[in-house]
Amino acid sequence: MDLTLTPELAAFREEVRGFLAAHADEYEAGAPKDPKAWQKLLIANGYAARTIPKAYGGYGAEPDILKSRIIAEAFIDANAPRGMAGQGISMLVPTLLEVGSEEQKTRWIPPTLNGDILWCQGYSEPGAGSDLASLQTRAVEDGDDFLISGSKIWTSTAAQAQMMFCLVRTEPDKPKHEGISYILFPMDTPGIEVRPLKTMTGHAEFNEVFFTDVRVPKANVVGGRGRGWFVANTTLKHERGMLGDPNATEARLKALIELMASETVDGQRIIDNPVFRDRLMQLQARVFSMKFNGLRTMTDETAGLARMIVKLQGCELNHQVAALAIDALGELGILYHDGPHLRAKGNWQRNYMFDLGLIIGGGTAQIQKNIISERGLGMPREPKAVEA
Amino acid sequence: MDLTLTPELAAFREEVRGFLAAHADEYEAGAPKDPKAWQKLLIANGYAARTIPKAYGGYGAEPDILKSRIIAEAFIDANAPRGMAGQGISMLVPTLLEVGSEEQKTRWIPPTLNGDILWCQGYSEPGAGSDLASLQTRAVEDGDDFLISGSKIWTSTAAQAQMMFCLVRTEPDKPKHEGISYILFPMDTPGIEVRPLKTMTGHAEFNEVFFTDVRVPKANVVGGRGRGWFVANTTLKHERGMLGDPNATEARLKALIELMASETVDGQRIIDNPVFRDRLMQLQARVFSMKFNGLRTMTDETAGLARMIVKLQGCELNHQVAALAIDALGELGILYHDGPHLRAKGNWQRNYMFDLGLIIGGGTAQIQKNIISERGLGMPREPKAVEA
Amino acid sequence: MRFALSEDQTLLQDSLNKALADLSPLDRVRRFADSDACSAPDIWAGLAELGLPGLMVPEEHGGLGLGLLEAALAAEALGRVVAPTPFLGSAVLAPLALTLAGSDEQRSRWLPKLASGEAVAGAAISEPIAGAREGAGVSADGGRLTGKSLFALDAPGADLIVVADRKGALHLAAAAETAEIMPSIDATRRLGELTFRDTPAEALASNQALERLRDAAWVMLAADTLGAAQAMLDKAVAYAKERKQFGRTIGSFQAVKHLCAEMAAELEPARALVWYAAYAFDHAPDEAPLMAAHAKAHLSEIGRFVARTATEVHGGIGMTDLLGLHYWFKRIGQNRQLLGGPERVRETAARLQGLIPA
Amino acid sequence: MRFALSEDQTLLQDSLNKALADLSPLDRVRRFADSDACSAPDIWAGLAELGLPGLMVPEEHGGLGLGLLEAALAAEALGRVVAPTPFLGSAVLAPLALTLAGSDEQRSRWLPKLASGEAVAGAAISEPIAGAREGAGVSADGGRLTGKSLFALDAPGADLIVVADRKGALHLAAAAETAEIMPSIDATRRLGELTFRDTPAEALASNQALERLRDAAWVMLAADTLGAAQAMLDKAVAYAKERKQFGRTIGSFQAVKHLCAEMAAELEPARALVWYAAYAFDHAPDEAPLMAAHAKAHLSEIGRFVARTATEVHGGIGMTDLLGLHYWFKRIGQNRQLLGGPERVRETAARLQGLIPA
Repeated sequence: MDLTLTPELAAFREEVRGFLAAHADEYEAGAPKDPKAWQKLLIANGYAARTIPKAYGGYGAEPDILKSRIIAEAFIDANAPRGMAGQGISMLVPTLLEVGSEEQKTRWIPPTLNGDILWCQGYSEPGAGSDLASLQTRAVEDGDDFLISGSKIWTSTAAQAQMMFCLVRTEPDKPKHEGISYILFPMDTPGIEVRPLKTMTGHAEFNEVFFTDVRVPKANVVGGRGRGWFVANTTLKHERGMLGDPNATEARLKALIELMASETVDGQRIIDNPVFRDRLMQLQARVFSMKFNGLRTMTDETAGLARMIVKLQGCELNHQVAALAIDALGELGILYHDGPHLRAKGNWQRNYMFDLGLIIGGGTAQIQKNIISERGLGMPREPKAVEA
Repeated sequence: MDLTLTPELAAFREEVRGFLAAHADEYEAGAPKDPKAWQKLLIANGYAARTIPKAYGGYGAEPDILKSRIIAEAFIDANAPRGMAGQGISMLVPTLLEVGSEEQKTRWIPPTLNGDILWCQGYSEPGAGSDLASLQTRAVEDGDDFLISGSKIWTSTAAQAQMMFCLVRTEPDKPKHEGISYILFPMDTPGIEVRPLKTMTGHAEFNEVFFTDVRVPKANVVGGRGRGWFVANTTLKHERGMLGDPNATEARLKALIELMASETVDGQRIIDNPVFRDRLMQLQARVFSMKFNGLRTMTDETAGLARMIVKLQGCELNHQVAALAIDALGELGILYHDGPHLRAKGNWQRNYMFDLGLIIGGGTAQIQKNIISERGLGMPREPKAVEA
Repeated sequence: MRFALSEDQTLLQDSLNKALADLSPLDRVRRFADSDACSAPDIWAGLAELGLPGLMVPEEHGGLGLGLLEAALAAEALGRVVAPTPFLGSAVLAPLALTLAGSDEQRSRWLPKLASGEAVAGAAISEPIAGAREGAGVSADGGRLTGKSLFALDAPGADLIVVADRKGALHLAAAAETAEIMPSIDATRRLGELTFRDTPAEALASNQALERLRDAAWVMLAADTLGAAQAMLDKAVAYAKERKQFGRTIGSFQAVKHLCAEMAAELEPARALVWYAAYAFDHAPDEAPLMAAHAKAHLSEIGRFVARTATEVHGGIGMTDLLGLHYWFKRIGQNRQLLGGPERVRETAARLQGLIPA
Repeated sequence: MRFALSEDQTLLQDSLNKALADLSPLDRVRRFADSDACSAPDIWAGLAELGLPGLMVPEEHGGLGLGLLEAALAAEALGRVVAPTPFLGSAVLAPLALTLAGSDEQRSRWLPKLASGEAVAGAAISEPIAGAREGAGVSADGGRLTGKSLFALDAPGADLIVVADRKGALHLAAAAETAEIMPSIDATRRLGELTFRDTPAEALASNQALERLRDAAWVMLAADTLGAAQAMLDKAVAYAKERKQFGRTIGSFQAVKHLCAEMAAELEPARALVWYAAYAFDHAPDEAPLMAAHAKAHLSEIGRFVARTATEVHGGIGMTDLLGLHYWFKRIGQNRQLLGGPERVRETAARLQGLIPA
């Protein structure tokens, strides 16, 4: 345990802070005034696409978890916007770097990084759910092309994206994990229909995407035909790790404490209600636990199990923080959409519902527990059921 | 919903109260001065063995749930001891009445009812646990007798009992549920060894019983050879229902409220601590729920599911009541055994542990949930696993 | 002595469930929820045919003259289909207020109209029960009301409003100066923000009527949650029996089965509590306030558990608008907070037993 | 910057675990638990060889001069095998009290003896931290102590006792007038009921030393629970992999797997919290009190969950004395209540952040 910064790291932190101060007029309330310009500025200074080779439009630095953390903290402190995220940058780019052809890398990574191409992800299907590998969207050979038919669900940004990276079944006769390919295509290819998917929050955070004989060149397969399951799995891990970000949880708890200290019922501050305060303290202990667990997963090579539980515990904790906010607000906690009495734009209710979605999505709590018990604790897999 | 008493029932209640008042000098602090005499008095007046035919030593009344309840309440109010319980009276007698031969009934029921014979139960085995039907204790034919070898566990009162009713495997080649017989034998038969089984409470509430070539006449089988599984199951249901008795829970909650109202920390009453008080109210709502659920199961024919959840919820609730008592007592809550500061003879800690045992015993919480989902909600059984 | 519904009560329950299945199917709920309407005239008319608006109105005023237990069964049936209709304010609280504290003239004037469904009544009683937020609260002076009342039940569009002032006294007002809909998570029932400015109102005799209204409302909210939660469990079980994953119906996975078993294990005893709380309101007034408080608080807690768990059993699809499951989720969430969240209600439960020093 | 144990710390942890497996196997624990002994001289001697009694004693007084993080690792290792030995009072609190508030003479007199294990020290600090029960509490007057202190740690049989009086000032007493063992659920560590009657004692300089003792003790109790709970999880997993029911190892049932996953999911982040709380005690004094409080309260809660759940995974056998699982269950239960249950400790956590008006 050594949580003090080396002089080199301390200097680096000053550098980041200096950058943010110098460019403070280019962002406002956590958002860049010109998103693409901001993105380019960040890449040029190593605060976005930091470890991606210069040849592909990145900054080309060595990976360094501590510097990444220093950057993250400095941006939070300054309420400065990070670089663009999105599934193209956080999931497709790492995949291409690992298994893409040279041509794929040079063609797709630079415009993705600088924000010229927005991607969406075509993994889940209505019939598959937790059993992702049973996906049915078919890619049938037709000369040098595939003709893709089927549908995808839970596709965020499908309406805005120019491109999709997608899992399709190219070899229907192989075992289910071995017949899948990972393929790229433009969203304006004929035969694609996008339908918004409204969730319980009242917003269409997702879409369904339908394919009818969508023609895509075979050359667009990434990582080899029939290898799609393994290609996708390398990046799914990244996604699951992101879903319990303790920094975000800590920020929400801070907002909750402020809420409870400022709101009153019959003139009594909510924070002075011992029952709510006790729950707040229980959650605070959990927030600290997840924060330190997060630090540990970054720097402790013995922290395998600690990494595996992040999604399960982090999403649950976010949901519980939102639940306490709603409860503490009393009747005001049910307000939503708009109106003069709404607090925080209704975000507590929205998070309460959306976070429940995250508990379910990206591997349900039940699937997470299977993974923890099998891979983390070495317990036996569910025996194969006798076919009825 | 009609919770008022009919005039007939009101008169019956007066009768019971009158009886208890008239015999108040025959019991003290909830215990009879002469247990056997008390038992005989109760049977003679219909307050024990109430619905068992006179021919077998009972009182011979028609079953009447409401009268039973009136009797129960009057005895609680007067802090008067009920009749003898024990596994002979509550499990063997109903079994014999249902499937015993006339000879078995006349021979065993009367002395069991009046307390001359104490029974113990030989069901569970160390290797079987929740999978009761996989029991291994063998009864091998030898002329008109069986020779029984094997062992049983969780046998309470084995050291005091004169007789055992026991499940043994008489047909080893049949499917596991069809090879079991239900058999009776004296505990002083040669080849029986009883070893006390100490639990986490520090007391030996149970025993292990070992059999080596214990000779028992075939005539002692009850309900037919190979029928033991079905014979035992009729009475197991009774046992599971008993394990969440809401009257007992209500009495414990009352004691907890008194504890919290009388104990102080730094001079402040525990009941004045809003956090503990809130937990108390949560439990009280559950206690009332289980109480009314209990009333419902007795008089509402649509209450099948309501009956099925009693063991799961009742045992958990008892455990939670004890947990709150321990927490409310603070450091005093860890005291045990004896000493000047011990509260309620250590019963809160003892119940906390013993009730956890009841959550596990008599069908673990996991088994209960299987039953509720399959029989109560009609969900599919676990598919048979492929043998490895 | 029998702890079970009578034949009449079972009949009422069945006929309500059957009628509501027709009156308030999911697409009707959706249409209401997506609109700005204050009520659904077709549903209201259908319920009026069954006598629901007059369930608790004495027979001499054209109602059915039934008790709170029957009203609880109705609330459960409404919650079961998340019926977009006034009920608690108009069919329970206003008739109760008039019966308990109205003059003969006031009763004769209003009860028949309420019973027939011709008039709808709202109830603005939040502040003295759940506590005042945002400086809300109504003051009465010489037959006139001034101030704000939030979270008024069935109030937008109502013809009559029962108002509790800051001191807990009750008044009848024909209308507020302004009545705005307060947009909330549950789009199946409208809450009102009422402003009074020297608004004329008639006083109701005040013999602790507000406490009775509170108890009745708490039981009704609990019953509504019971119905909605039971529906969510039923949907979860049905979905789990049908949906396949990994080559099996998901209902054969122990994890899914146990979630369903836990929901059932929570709901069954809660049903008995709600029944008894309603019964006590009608027949055991000494016990009624405590039982109402426990029913409200306990159903709030297990309602939340069931709402969340049933959604989880549905997986991703449960989160979307496709099955409309969220209408039930949100209705339960709103019942939890209305007229006091469970923490506040439990404080009342403790106070009612003398466990909090005065 | 690294959030992980150093090589030295890992080494310490490994060597302690290895030594304790030999020194404190289950049958040795059982023998101690069944006896009236105040300590197990063989275990104490073995620990002394490793330097454990002097872990926190400065090197100039013959100790190892290590910090609270190393002590937390030791506590975790002791909890893991429910070691029947003094530790918290003698190896942590007394050395800390002397280092923080003792005179040079007091340190020279006692620290070497404590470091070598020649002397054992107890700590009687319950009343000002956990609140006074049964009228307990000690008053100091002119170098003499009078009163009672309950739940004194490592106190029965000790050669030296650090006493906190009612006002929170610390004293050194050679012995109490009487020191009775308080029989408690956990038979692996002895608690004392101490009576002082004009008992001579030396004052320790009082610069908020009691608060530091409290923080250290809270972290140690959390670490002990962490070790014991981790051991219970390990045992549950091992048992579930071995035990067969219904023709399968029970560890292949989803219900059992999920119980184990839930335990692991609770314990992993809790481990990071305990480490950080100990680190903060050594290096970030501003954060230390809050982190200590959270570690104590949170480990109390999840410790209870793990103790219960691991027992359930074992089924009936877990309830018996046969596997001795209950020693872990009870150790965790006792740690929960010692020096304040989680509810009380969370109040302190809130107060430390200014969330409770003074």
